Amino acid sequence: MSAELERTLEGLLFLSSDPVSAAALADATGAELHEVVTALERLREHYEFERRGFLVRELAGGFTLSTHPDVEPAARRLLAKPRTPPLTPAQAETLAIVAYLQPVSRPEIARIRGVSAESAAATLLERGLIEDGGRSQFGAVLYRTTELFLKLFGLRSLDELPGIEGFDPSAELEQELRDRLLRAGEARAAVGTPPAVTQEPAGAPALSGD
Amino acid sequence: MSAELERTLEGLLFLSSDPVSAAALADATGAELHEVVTALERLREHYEFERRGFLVRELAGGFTLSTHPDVEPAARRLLAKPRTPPLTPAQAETLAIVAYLQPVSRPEIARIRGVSAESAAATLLERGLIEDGGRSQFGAVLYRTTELFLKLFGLRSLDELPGIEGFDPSAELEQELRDRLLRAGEARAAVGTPPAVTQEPAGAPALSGD
Amino acid sequence: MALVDLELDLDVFAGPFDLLLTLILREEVDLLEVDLADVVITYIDHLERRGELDLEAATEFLVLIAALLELKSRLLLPGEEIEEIELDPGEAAEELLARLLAAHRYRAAAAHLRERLEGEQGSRFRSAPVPSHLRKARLTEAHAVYSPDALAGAIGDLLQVPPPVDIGHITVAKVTVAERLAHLRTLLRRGRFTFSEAVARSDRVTVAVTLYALLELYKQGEATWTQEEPFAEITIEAGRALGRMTA
Repeated sequence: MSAELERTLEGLLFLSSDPVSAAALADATGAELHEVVTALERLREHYEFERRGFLVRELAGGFTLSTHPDVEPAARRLLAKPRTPPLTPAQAETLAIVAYLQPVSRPEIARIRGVSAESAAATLLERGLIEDGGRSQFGAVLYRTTELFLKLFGLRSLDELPGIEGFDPSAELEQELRDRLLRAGEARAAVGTPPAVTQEPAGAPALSGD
Repeated sequence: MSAELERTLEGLLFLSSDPVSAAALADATGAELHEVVTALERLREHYEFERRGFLVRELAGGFTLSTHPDVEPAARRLLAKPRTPPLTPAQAETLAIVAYLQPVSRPEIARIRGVSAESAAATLLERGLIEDGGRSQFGAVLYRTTELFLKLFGLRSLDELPGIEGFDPSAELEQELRDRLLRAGEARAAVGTPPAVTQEPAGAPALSGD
Repeated sequence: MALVDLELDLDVFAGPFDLLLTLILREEVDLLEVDLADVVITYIDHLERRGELDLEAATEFLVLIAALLELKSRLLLPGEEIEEIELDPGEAAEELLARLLAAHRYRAAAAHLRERLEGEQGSRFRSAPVPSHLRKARLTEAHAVYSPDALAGAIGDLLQVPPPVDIGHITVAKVTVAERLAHLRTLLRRGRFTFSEAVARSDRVTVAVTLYALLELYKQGEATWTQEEPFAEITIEAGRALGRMTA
């Protein structure tokens, strides 16, 4: 019976993505609370002594199964392939704004684009191209690009970002770029037109370097 | 080393929500394909002999873990829902036609069933059992089954479905249908004689017009 | 079999459904003359009277009636092709039979799938998301797949200030309040007039400016107006001020 309970608990923890309380496990299995606690302890020992790939962990909300840290390198190789589908225009714009103006807040990105940047920013965060880089004085999350961003764009550092056509980078560089982008964004928002999408981004001549 | 591999595979299958091919497992673990296959087999035996709560399953072209059926009653109490709601007859028929004739269009399904397949197909799509698989030459959406279908129906691949000819009606039934179509009426029509034109009681046929 | 019990009373035929089928297949009844909708209605009444649904019979009926409808629609197709489409009775019967067999076949396959699904009820899969620290791509595996020029291009587009909205297609009001004031004063000198007369054949802008001019005259006391009810005609005549002036 107790081996049976251990087995059932193992199955239940396998199915639950969130921690499950011992009381809920007792309810589901029809066992007493102390039997559940004992069986979970035996399960933990079993995984440990038999060097299985799982761990029983007790967290805030209850018990959960997780993989043993030894499995993680292989797990990363299996699951953490960089996801690099082509960027949508919205993602490219958002990423470009973060890259050139970082750190920059989401409201600012939205102002420059003239439309919400929410879903594009979420995707970029999830793919690890941008990250949370602190808070603005008004409490908005500030974004910056990541090391992965540099690697995926073949850049050694942010200094290698190409110059922008029609923009003189020698001037009061960043603040001016920011102001000009905001003015253009507000003008777009007033007119209600989306920004033009460059047909061939690769064709834009780089002006930096000098 | 081989126990180590078993342990890593166990962890990888635990983490992946979709079946993983042996080749991908070999890539992630740095082991040879045959080592992976052997280790998976040992893992399967281990779960079986030790009466663990999981099973190693080969489904939808890869390997995955599922719970042992003995866990199901407790799982149902804990998760408060059956694994997958059963299919209605209309959904099951539509799914069978898609499974065997894929890719197949909705009008074709309707033609076979004699009734519209719209709502059944919509439900199957929503449940992820079938998906849009391109367009027919007349522009109708073509359906095909999904990996989830294979997974939930316990199939390694579509090849595991029994041949459709196995579902042919028996020779007797076919003969009976043929008789009913071609001759059943004749008995009533007093075989060979032209149908009566005057209406008679007791269901004798009456043919008006020509 | 319940279909045998289905008694029809149509314009061209009265009798059981299966006999109708036989006669159609023997070309003794012209399918084009049969009102299939009537057959369906009779069938539904029949079901209601029985109060229960025989699934087997219902499926068979649906498959047959759908096949008959399709045959009939093919016969109804206009044009020279009609010769080619004409079915000989043997073929039509084979086609109906094939339909019935297919329906049986997939119904049996459906039963098999339902059993299979039932048999799998005991095994559940884990559907938890992968912990985020295991999902993050490792830097060593990353290599350049994107072009930095795309970023410069995107910023370049964002820097462009859109051209001002082109309102050239909108007719610019050429009418001024002064012009309309003069127009109204001319009319007032002739006596009473209606607002419609004042703006006859005018565009919307002119109407609006005229109304504005009228309000201006009212404020000055040069004009007064009456209106029986909202949206009714407005009658305008000289006001006290103008009266005094002319008096």
